[in-house]
Amino acid sequence: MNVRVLLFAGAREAAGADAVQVDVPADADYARLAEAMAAQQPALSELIGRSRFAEGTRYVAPGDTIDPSTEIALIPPVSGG
Amino acid sequence: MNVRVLLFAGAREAAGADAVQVDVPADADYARLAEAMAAQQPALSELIGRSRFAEGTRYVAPGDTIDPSTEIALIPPVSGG
Amino acid sequence: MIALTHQPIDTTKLVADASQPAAGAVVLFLGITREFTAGRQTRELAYEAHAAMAEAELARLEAAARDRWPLVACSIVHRLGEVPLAEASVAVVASSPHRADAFEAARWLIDELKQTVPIWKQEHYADGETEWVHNQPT
Amino acid sequence: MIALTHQPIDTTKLVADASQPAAGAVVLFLGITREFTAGRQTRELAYEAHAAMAEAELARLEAAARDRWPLVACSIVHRLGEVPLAEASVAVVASSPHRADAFEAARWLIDELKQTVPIWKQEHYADGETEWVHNQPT
Repeated sequence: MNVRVLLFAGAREAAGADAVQVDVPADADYARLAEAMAAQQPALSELIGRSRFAEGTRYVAPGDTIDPSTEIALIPPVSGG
Repeated sequence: MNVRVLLFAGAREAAGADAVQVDVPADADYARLAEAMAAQQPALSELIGRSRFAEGTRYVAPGDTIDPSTEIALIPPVSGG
Repeated sequence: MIALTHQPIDTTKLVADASQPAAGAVVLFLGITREFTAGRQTRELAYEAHAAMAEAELARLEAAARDRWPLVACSIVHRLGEVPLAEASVAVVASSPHRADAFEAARWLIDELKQTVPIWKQEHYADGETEWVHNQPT
Repeated sequence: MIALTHQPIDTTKLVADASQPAAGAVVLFLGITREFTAGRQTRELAYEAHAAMAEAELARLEAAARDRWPLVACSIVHRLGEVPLAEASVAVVASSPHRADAFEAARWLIDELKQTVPIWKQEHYADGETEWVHNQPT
């Protein structure tokens, strides 16, 4: 399946885009998505290794199955405050 | 010697005065002053037992000798803030 | 109350709203743009958010703080976009009947915000360089 | 900066003065007049000080806090006279490069102030009674 992932901050800057489309097997988990994104976007790979994913407005765990009906985002280490 | 002691808050209210004059022996300490004040002002005696004294802008200890050249104050338990 | 804003944060209003007769203590924390970090000069900071998720995370933090402490008021406001030197990027206000709770809640809220809320800071250095900050939060 | 005042405390100015480019964190504490204490209704509070000594004690607290924490700004203002419900009787502001110091200094200053500074509170209860508060400080 094809998954759209929103990018923010340094990830957006490194990819030169607000979002990327990534192909992953059906029923893949977020760990698999991270691998596929890193392979497709080498400039992002270091930051992906330190990032989490979110579905909608909640963090997900690496072992969670991707729900492609939700808005998926890559959340690099945060620095608000 | 005769010592003038400034009164504040509940002590001022109980004595009905901003200050009292107290007779104490020359070279008396503040513990002796507390005793003399309590004897002279029975309405103040309970509060004196829970109070400290100050000379000028500093607290003194009960065993400190009274310096009658300074401004002496009775400092009941404070409640600022 | 939680909010993201592109305008300067109105801290006077936040403090006034938190100063209610049921409270005895109000604590305000402001994170402001500091000029020097590790010897390097900052001209200003810029903040970006995953806005929908950041608002949801902030609302969860407010709810968690209200569960944990007896708060009269609890507000978290984060500014987005450029924040000049000495201006506030974030304001946290907590009020409570007694001061220990307001202090603890305000400290906990800013510590948690820095760990979990999807907002990012970009350094705009005085020498013209820019840099997104993605250190592990401390 | 320390001050005693019979006017409402200008907390907006205190926060603005503490928000300097050398700081990254500002903490404001306000003690405000709470309506209910142990179930009894307060109409307002009135404060009295041994003014010269209170100013000296506040100045010693500011100096001690500046010795102990790397503070950019440190202000303590106490209001005297009548303080209506929800208005501030005391304001403490500390700013520092990093937030832990500003939080710790503000908390320490208000805790010490309540132990040592010769200022007294008189309850003006809603039922018309008045009472000077001389409990052992907590």
